[in-house]
Amino acid sequence: MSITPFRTPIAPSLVKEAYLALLKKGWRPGDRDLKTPRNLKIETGIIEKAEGSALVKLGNTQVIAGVKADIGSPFRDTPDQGVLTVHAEFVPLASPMFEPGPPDENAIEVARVVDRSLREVGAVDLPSLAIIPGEKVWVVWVDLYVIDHDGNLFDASMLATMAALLTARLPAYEESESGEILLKRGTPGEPIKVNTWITTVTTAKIGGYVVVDPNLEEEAISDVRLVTALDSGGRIVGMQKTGMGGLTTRDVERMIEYSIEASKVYFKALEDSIKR
Amino acid sequence: MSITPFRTPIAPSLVKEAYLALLKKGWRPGDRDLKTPRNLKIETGIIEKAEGSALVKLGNTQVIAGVKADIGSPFRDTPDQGVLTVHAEFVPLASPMFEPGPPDENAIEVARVVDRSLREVGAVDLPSLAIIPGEKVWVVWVDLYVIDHDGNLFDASMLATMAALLTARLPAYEESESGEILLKRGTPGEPIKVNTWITTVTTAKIGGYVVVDPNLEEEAISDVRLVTALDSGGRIVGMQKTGMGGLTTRDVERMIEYSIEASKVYFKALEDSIKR
Amino acid sequence: MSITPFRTPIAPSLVKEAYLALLKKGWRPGDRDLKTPRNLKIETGIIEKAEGSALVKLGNTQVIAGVKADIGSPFRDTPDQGVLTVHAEFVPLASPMFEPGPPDENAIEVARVVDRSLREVGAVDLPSLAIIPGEKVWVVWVDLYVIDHDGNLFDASMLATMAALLTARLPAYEESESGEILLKRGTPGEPIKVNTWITTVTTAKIGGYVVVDPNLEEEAISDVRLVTALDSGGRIVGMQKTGMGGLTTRDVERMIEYSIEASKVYFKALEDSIKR
Amino acid sequence: MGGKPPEGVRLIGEDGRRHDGRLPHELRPIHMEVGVLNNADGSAIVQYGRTRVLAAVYGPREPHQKFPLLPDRAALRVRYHMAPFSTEDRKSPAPSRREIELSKVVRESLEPIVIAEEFPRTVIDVFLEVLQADGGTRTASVTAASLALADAGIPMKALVGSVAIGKVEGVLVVDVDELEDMYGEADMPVAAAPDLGEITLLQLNGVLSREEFSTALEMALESIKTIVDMEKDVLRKTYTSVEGGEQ
Amino acid sequence: MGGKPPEGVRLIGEDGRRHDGRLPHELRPIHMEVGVLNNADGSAIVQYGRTRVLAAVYGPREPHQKFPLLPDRAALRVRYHMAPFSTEDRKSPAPSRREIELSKVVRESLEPIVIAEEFPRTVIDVFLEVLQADGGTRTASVTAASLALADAGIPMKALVGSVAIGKVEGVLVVDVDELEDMYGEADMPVAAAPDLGEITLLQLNGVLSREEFSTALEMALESIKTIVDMEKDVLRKTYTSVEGGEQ
Amino acid sequence: MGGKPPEGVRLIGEDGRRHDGRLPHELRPIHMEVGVLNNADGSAIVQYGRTRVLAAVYGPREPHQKFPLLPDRAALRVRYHMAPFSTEDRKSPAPSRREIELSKVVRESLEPIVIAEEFPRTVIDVFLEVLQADGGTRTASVTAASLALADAGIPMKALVGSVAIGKVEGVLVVDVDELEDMYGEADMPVAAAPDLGEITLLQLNGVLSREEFSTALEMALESIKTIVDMEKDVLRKTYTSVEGGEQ
Repeated sequence: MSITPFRTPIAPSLVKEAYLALLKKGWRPGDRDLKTPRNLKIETGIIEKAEGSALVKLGNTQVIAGVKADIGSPFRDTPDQGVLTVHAEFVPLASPMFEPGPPDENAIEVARVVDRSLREVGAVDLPSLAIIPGEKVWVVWVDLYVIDHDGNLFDASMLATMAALLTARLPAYEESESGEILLKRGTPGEPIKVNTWITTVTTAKIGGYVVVDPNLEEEAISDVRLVTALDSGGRIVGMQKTGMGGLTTRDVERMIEYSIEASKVYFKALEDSIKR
Repeated sequence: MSITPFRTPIAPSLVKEAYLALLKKGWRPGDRDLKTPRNLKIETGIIEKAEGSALVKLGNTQVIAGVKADIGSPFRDTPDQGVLTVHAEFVPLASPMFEPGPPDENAIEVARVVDRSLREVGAVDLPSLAIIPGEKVWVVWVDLYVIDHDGNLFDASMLATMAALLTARLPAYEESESGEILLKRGTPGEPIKVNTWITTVTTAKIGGYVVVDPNLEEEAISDVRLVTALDSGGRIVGMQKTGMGGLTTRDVERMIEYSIEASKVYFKALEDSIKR
Repeated sequence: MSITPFRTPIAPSLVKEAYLALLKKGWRPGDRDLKTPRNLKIETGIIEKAEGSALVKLGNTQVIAGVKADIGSPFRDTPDQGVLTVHAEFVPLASPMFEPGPPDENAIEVARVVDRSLREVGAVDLPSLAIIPGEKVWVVWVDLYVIDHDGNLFDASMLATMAALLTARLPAYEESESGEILLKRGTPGEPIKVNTWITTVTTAKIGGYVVVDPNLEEEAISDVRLVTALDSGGRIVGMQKTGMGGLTTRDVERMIEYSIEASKVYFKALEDSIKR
Repeated sequence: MGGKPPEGVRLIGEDGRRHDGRLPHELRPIHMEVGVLNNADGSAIVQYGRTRVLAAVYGPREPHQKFPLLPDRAALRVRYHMAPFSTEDRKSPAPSRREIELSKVVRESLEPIVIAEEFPRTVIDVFLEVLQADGGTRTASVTAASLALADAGIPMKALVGSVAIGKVEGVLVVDVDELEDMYGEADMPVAAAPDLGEITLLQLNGVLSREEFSTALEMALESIKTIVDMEKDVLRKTYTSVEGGEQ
Repeated sequence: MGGKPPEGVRLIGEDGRRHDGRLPHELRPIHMEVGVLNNADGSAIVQYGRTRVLAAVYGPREPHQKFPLLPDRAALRVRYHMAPFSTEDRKSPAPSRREIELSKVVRESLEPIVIAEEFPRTVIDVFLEVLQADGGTRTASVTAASLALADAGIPMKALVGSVAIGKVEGVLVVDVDELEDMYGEADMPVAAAPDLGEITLLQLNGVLSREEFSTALEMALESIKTIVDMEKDVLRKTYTSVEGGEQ
Repeated sequence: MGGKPPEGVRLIGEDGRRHDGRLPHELRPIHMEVGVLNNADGSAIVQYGRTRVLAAVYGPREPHQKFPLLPDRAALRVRYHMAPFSTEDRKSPAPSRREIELSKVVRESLEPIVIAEEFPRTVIDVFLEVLQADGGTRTASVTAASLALADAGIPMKALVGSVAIGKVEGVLVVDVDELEDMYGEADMPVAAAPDLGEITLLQLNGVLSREEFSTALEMALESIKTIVDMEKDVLRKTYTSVEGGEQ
């Protein structure tokens, strides 16, 4: 059951008018042009007890990703592969709009878009997560925790996910004589093999304009958004229109163009974050 | 927690008065006498991917039954028998009164009455659903889907269940060398053995009158209903009083009499449906 | 999510004034002094089909404890021990304040305080509940059922738990040739080994006074309560401040003193109950 | 239902007696008591043999949780619930599909007797807790509810009582217990208000011929009359003694 | 997605045809019918090959359950739901995460076309039941919703239609079925209102180059035009014949 | 609690020091920071060693979901919640029974200090997210809540701080970590408002003699004084520097 949401009354039409006037000149508040993402900080290893973790600050938006791994059984139809699950929670401390409870459609959408962006292109090397193929595999959880919501949760979540995965180390383990796998939590073992770096770039359509990385106010006045998942070679590896409006073919083409450009900024930040 | 329902305001007392006057003459709207069910159409095989399926149209009431089978474990106390489960959903597209969510007491009641009517008399041959007794058995689901509700969901559901079971074919399967059972979905294997044909007949008490197969309006003005499950030999194999009123012994006896008579119409329609 | 509860309007400030005047003289309604628990009756064996059971009447408060045992698997980190679980339900027949549904924070608190009071001191001998260490152990459930709520559910629940455990007999069982454990329900086998007798004593702070075993009205006008778990040697084996107020060190010391004294009354009643 | 009883157990002996010594038309020992709870507006405990049900009635009252009240009468809310320790294997406390159905069926057995029109826009709560289950928990529940409603002073057209008729090794028997239910051929719970001549609950699980059904229904109504007489007795004694004590 | 198709199945044959004989740009046989339910204000059944979706529209109406209504427009409530018997393995009836996401995505594909401003403080319910799933259930759902909304007389700016483009063994194909979805390299569901020139649903699962994407989008819009023409046809025939009958 | 620590780990060394080098009365390194979130009305992060808790306060405000507000004061709503990645084994995000109890206990530790009477018919929300759990998550939560409430400008009678006293190999120790909790003999979390002389949270898991208890309580209150002093320090620095910046 999906219900038309209340439009946050943050942005009455007067605000939108003023905003459009600014966009017309090629600018957004805070001296940002239409194609540039907000200030981006990625910090990894912030949860020492997790196998991998990252805190992403995209403007005032903050998202934590934590990676946990355990031994489990493979899925019936992919016996020789590990299991990767992405889960997102919009905890109520992140926004006055969030309420406690199980993930709503927005949190589920973010988690599933991140998940598909990784999965379809084989970004995480699932076969290498098999320990005893057909029997025991690594079950890897990526938990996304939005802690401050100022718009564009898709990109912040995707970046946090990638940074956490790229710096994750599975727990070391031993095989007992009886064949049981004993995890040595706290002792880092193998990294998780990542085949392809992925990012999403979210663009929003506001009036006739396209902007990259909308903040919360921009989301509120936007007609619709497009989330484009890209690899570092500029291939499109996923896409999700989100929001209530429609898009023309021309909008879409422009949005992809902007997204490919902005993805370079994101990839650069990712690269820097894991070097540290 | 069961709560007195709102009486649907469909039938104010004036309507009931007029209705009773008609009943007194032995008739119901649409030239139907008191003992005759509505026009009944049963179509089988409507969901090709299901093991068995049927669409029942009883007047304007429409119910789909779908049969799915899988391999599972037997119950502890019946290790040598397959498992049969009946589940009913009153999905919201069927009526302005239905809301999304898990089955309410009415849907649960229909499913359980259908289930017991089959189970108590051994209508479905559960021992023949054991593949490796004590270990692997067929787990058969009958899912009832009410898609248009114009009264008497019990009979429509029971008829759909029987028609779907009578025309169901379990998936073919192979046993691998390691003893695993591999289903070949899409390739029909054995039919499900049905020992006894069952139907329910629902009668309603309206004022001093008993009518067979009440429609939604009749249910709304009725005092109480009796669902009588019968086999083709006229034995009573289940019964459920439903609704808020009481019944005299004389009412009950009359209702059973009418039901046995009407069951012949139902059985005939069932027979015709599976021949096709 | 825990929310400040509605104060039951049972006790307007006038009532509290009058009550405090009485406390000042060292008395409570019903000729009870501050340190004395209400009339306590413990009846065991009231549910013949349960492995153990007890009904505790503490004043007008009534709580049933039922013990059920089954064969199950041990926890991974305690492979050589049985499993003990305490669960409490505040069923709606016990009070106009209780609503149907899963246990709320108050029921969960009672269950967890009882559970910890037993667990931390090893009151129930869990190793002796292992049948085949590492594989099959007794899983013992204590289910607390509050049926009439007139205050101090902690003590009534703890006493019922102890009385039920002390008189419980595990079902007799046989090991089949294939190593399966077959329970013979109805035939009592071994008792459950209890290493230490435990009770809780609840004290309440009302104005500047401390009273033992508050009834519902006293709870309503009290500032805060302290639940102290004690063994028969006067050792403190658990503690829980509950309610919205604060306590001074002096309050706490006095409450413990009163509690140790009152625990003797409880232990005596327990002893009497299991002799019968 | 179905299957064979445990070794050594004969459902119907050569003397025509049942496994617990009862004759086919005999009820189990029945115990009834009202006013057993302090908080509830009305309460009762009813035992049919080892089956034990506690009933409490609250109301007419306004419900805590908002839900649509009825403009022309009190809504009846009935919860049939089994204590986790009431059954052989521990019962999960979450309401099962069976409990949901039985709550409805028990409510509908009470609807015809409660004069709900006197209290529009309120709710009358009937809470039933099965403390021990040994067959006939729904029938004992109806009887307990009837007593608790009376104890709460809810106006009623008549008292209602309930019993299940079984078919065991071909013999129709009154007030089946768990063993007879498990290995018998049919189980037919019936509730009725004899003073109204109305059947308010009627279910059948199992197979009966047309004639057996009529006989079974007659047996049920006869036993229910006995049960309702017991209810009247208990209520009379309770209230007489209370009034006596007040003089 | 990914993995190899079952033995003997060729996704793209040497003649360029797909496993079911279709050419890359060919839709599956499509069947549409409106007014198939009696209670709903509007209804439709849509089949894309073996995929079968039933849609019902209720409203504008006041919802049973309280929830915050919108002061300036009707709220659209959309439920995409799969029948338990619609899939190879029985689907649990509890809503899955996938169904929750698709309900949102389908709702957002309808928001741009429904003129909701005419009915403030009401709700328009769109219930979608997947009766059989063989690929393209969300696209058939959008098409069915469009028809059911029209059948319910809800004012709309335009009709919407939907189809998924796939990439199978390197070839872009129209209206992927389950097999092609499972073993193909990409699946891109698109919904659009051709008369408005607006894309209202756009998802991509899988990998496409920049150029492939543009081609795929063009193919989608072309097929959607065909589908919306079919919708118009069905609506015209239905309402003409009804009106004819009424004369 | 109970069991033996892992090989090579000595809970109390011969030098009287604990496994991490602390003396019995020593706190772990404590870090506090306020105003760490942008949306919340008040926020704080508190670390006790590796234990890390994030707190946010919203309110006084009207709640989204309807629930009965209090006519004479603000309702305090507290949620103690653990992030799935905060624990050794991933924690399911559904609230556990432990989290439900701790939410209550933490709320009750704040009730005596919040001046809720100033905001009748509103709610003050305190959201606690355990980001990493290494023992003492509830005590760090109380401290973080105290800071976030102050940061939100909620009027308070006093600040509250919290610490757990443990008994490890017979020795009473301050601020137990996870290892000490797991293998120690007792764990006693205490919260207090030193400026009021009030204990607002008091739990004991494990066994203490009458005398040990009194000593432990005294140790707790002493450490809490230190912690509350740190809180004051952080608040003073934060607000001084802000005010300074504004001049």
